[in-house]
Amino acid sequence: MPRTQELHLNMGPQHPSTHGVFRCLLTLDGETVTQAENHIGYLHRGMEKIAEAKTYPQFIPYTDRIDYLCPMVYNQGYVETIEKIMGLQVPERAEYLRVIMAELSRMASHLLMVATMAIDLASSTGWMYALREREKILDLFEMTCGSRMSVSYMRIGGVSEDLPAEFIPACREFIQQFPAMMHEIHDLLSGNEIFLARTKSIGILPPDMAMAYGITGPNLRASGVSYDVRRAQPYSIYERFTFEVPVRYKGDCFDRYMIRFDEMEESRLIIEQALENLPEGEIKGKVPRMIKIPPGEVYHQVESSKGALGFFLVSDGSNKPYRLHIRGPSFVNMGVFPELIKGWKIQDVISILASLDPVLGEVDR
Amino acid sequence: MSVSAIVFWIIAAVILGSAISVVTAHNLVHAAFFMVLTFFGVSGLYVLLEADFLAVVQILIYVGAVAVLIVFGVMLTQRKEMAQTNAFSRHKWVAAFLVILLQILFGYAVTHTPWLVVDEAAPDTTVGLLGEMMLTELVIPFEAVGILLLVAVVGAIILTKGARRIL
Amino acid sequence: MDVLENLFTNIALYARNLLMEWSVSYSVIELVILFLAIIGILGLIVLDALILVWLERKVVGFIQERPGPNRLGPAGFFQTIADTLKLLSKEDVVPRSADRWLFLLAAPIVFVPAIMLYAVIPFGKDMVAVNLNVGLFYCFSIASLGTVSFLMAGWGSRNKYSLLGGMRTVAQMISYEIPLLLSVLGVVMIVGSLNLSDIVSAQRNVWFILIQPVAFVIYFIAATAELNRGPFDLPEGEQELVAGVYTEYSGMRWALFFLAEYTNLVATAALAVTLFFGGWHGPWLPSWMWFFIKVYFLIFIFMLVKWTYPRIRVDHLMHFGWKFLIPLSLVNLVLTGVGIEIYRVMGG
Amino acid sequence: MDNNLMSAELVSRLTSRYFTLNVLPDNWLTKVQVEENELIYLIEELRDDPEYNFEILLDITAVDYQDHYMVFYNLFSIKNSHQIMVKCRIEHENPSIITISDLYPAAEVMECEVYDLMGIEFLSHPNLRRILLPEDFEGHPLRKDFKV
Repeated sequence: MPRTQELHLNMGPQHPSTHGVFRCLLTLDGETVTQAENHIGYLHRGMEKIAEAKTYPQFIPYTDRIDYLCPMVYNQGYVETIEKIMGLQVPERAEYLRVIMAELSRMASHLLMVATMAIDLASSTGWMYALREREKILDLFEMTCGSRMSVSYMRIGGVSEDLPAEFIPACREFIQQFPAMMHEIHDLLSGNEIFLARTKSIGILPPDMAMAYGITGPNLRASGVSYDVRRAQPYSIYERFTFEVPVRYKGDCFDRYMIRFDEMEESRLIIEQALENLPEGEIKGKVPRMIKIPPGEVYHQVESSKGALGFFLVSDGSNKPYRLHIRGPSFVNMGVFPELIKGWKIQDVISILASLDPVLGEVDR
Repeated sequence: MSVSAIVFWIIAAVILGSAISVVTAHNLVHAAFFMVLTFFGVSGLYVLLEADFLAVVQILIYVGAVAVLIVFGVMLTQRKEMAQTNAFSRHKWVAAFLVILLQILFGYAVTHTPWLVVDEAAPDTTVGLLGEMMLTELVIPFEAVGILLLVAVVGAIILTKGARRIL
Repeated sequence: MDVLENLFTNIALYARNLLMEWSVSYSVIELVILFLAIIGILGLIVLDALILVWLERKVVGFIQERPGPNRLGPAGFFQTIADTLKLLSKEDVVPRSADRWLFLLAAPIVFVPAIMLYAVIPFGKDMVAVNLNVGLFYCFSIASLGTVSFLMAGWGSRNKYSLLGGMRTVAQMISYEIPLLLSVLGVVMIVGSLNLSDIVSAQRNVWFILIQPVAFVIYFIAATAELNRGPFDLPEGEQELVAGVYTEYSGMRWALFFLAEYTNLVATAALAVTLFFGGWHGPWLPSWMWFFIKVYFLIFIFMLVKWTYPRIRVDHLMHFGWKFLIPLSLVNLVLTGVGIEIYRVMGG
Repeated sequence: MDNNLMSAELVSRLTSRYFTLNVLPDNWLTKVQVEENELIYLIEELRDDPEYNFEILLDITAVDYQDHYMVFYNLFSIKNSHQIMVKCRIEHENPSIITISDLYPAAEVMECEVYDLMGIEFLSHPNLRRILLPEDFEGHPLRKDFKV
């Protein structure tokens, strides 16, 4: 019985659809994956070590660059960690601004996931449509803090800038036309026969396996487990908003793709409520000029667009962190990837990777 | 020498050269590509004979088939160095002897056959005539070939899938 | 009007007469005329490719709501020329471990069958370079030659992505050749000839797309697959296989592959027009103009399809070809035969 | 969900079974410290006991306190919306601890990261390797004695 030889294929680090510099060593039988091993670290910048050499406010710009697709949530997670251990009170308006920005950021990140999912299935038109919408969000960021991606918008005790006058009308307009645009992408992509064939029942992640591998965020919720940090351990002012935690049950690529749309819809509702109730007032609370934190440790979690984002801060009483650990959800989510792709074709590997939506800046930190 | 004679000698040289290369090329894949060239040359001969249908069939079937052959060659023998995948066997002298015998036989047959020379020009449209012949005069051989091919296809499927998984 | 209609045939006639005056022998005149036709076709191919690259970018831009090339010349029309110059001036890189001869030869060889296809296509009234009796059959057999050059490129690059791309090409092209051939057989049965000129003249009154709609759909799908165009562009498969067989190619050698792709695209569209859209038949305008209008319309549809759909998966592709297209085309064939018989009995 | 009540009940049950267990004060989550020899049993119980139900291992990390290392395990129960942090102290000389990757597969990559950056060896880990840094990298950068 003649057998074809197994082929070792290095997918990445220079590969069009590894979302950055990620390498996966595949063992192929024909085009079917029999073995896989992740190789990461090409983008390792030693963020945790850098933190030990920077004062607390100095580290804020670094948090943008960890998950550069969802920077506002990272800002928020970091400053809230410090506020939590210091017991700082944040002004109402700043809390609302943070929520608006974080949710916009989440939408931008999810739009990018939709876009990369489209381009990874070779539908460059879907990519263009989703990115066109993301541009509008980046325009809003630029309007507010002058930067599109590395925003560094939040400060310990508040935010850096108040909203410009044109922000609220622009944001309302964006929010209003958003459902129509979602519809456009659904028309183009989500109902397409080829798209369905390439995502439905592909790369099924059962809930048990998802939990065992520590998957969080939309990927976990697509497998039928309702866990959202905004609900489970409410932070900031999230308990004031009414929103659903969307859940889908099949755990395949299609569900992981669709749940992003559900979440964007919820984010849209949260922003709408926040704009409605946005109070006037200060945007920065009373913060000592030199931030020193009494010895202690704190673990703070927020919900990033990729999953549960944890900051673990150990302080020794000086103005620099003794140790700052960052739980990057993408890093943990990628742990399941080699298990998940076993038995699927190379082309499925691409759709599974796209549906997990890792960002390599966060995987490697 | 007429134009067609010149063309004939060129094509003949290409066929012979590439056919010899098929045997002598050390690399299996190269050998297969030389085979493509050989078949292509043969179709050129058919064109010269004004058998356009046959020429086209030659290209369509043989070139396509050889492509598949190469794929299997690569898949089954893939290794770092393909240099020695088409080596001579130990019995090359015996083979050479047999081939020379065969050539003598062929030569004898060609020179001693009373070839029937037909004056009439080749028919204009061969396809229609061929089709009619296949379904009237030659229907039994035609069907037999069909069954043979079917058996071959089924056999190939069983070979690749493994008999136990099908039965 | 007539001047335009007979523009190209008149040129040929004029050349013929000129040569006659110089008392050149008959067979040489035929050769010269054939040579002229080939030069004309080559010019056409290059011009077509220049226009098509530009057109494709503009169509994509239109679909994706962006302007596309718009810097060089009117509406960016000269962008392609600039790109060609850039590609020509690039270094021709050959990987050290590549199989040198196969690697270098693949790019020119992919181009040969693409050009050969044009020899038998009737571009207009009395405008066909070689009026071959088995024209249609010739087209398909020449098109199947493309497989070999893709395999040469895929294997010769000595790159795993290229190899996988080459394997996919072979599997895909051989599988889709069958429905392609079976789909046009219906037309052949109605006309009773493989000569493309005969097929065109048989459509004087009614286009075959009206009689053979299913065959056209099958032809369109299978031809897209044969062309390796999206959504069937698996051999290239940028997202999985980097660039498939093209991965190691650079500069003009890479451009040759694309030139061949566009050449094939035009040839396939031209064949579709010949088979299903009445060839050069059409009122008012010169016949060759009609022909190109139809061809470009079909190419536009090819482009719309490519830029709208995601890429199909390799096993779905095989399933679709073998389990759907081939049975469908067989059924179409049987129905066509029954239809012809009924037509005869009814006393047509 | 009242975290404190849940926490008190959980802590009292745990302290009765693990005599090295040490409850630490914390405003936000349940925090316990346990000796290395009881760690794996504690985590197994936290995972398997239907009333605790800590399905998710959020995080493993370590801190270099110069005279000793502390390894932190963060577990989360989705059912009870409850987080627990388990600390475990290990020696500074040849730091090593038992792996929990057979309880939580998620621990595999996390332990690799801690090993890579902090140099703590996880015993009987299936594939302990430098995950972020190059294979030939010398030293462990998150240790306090690492010279940048």
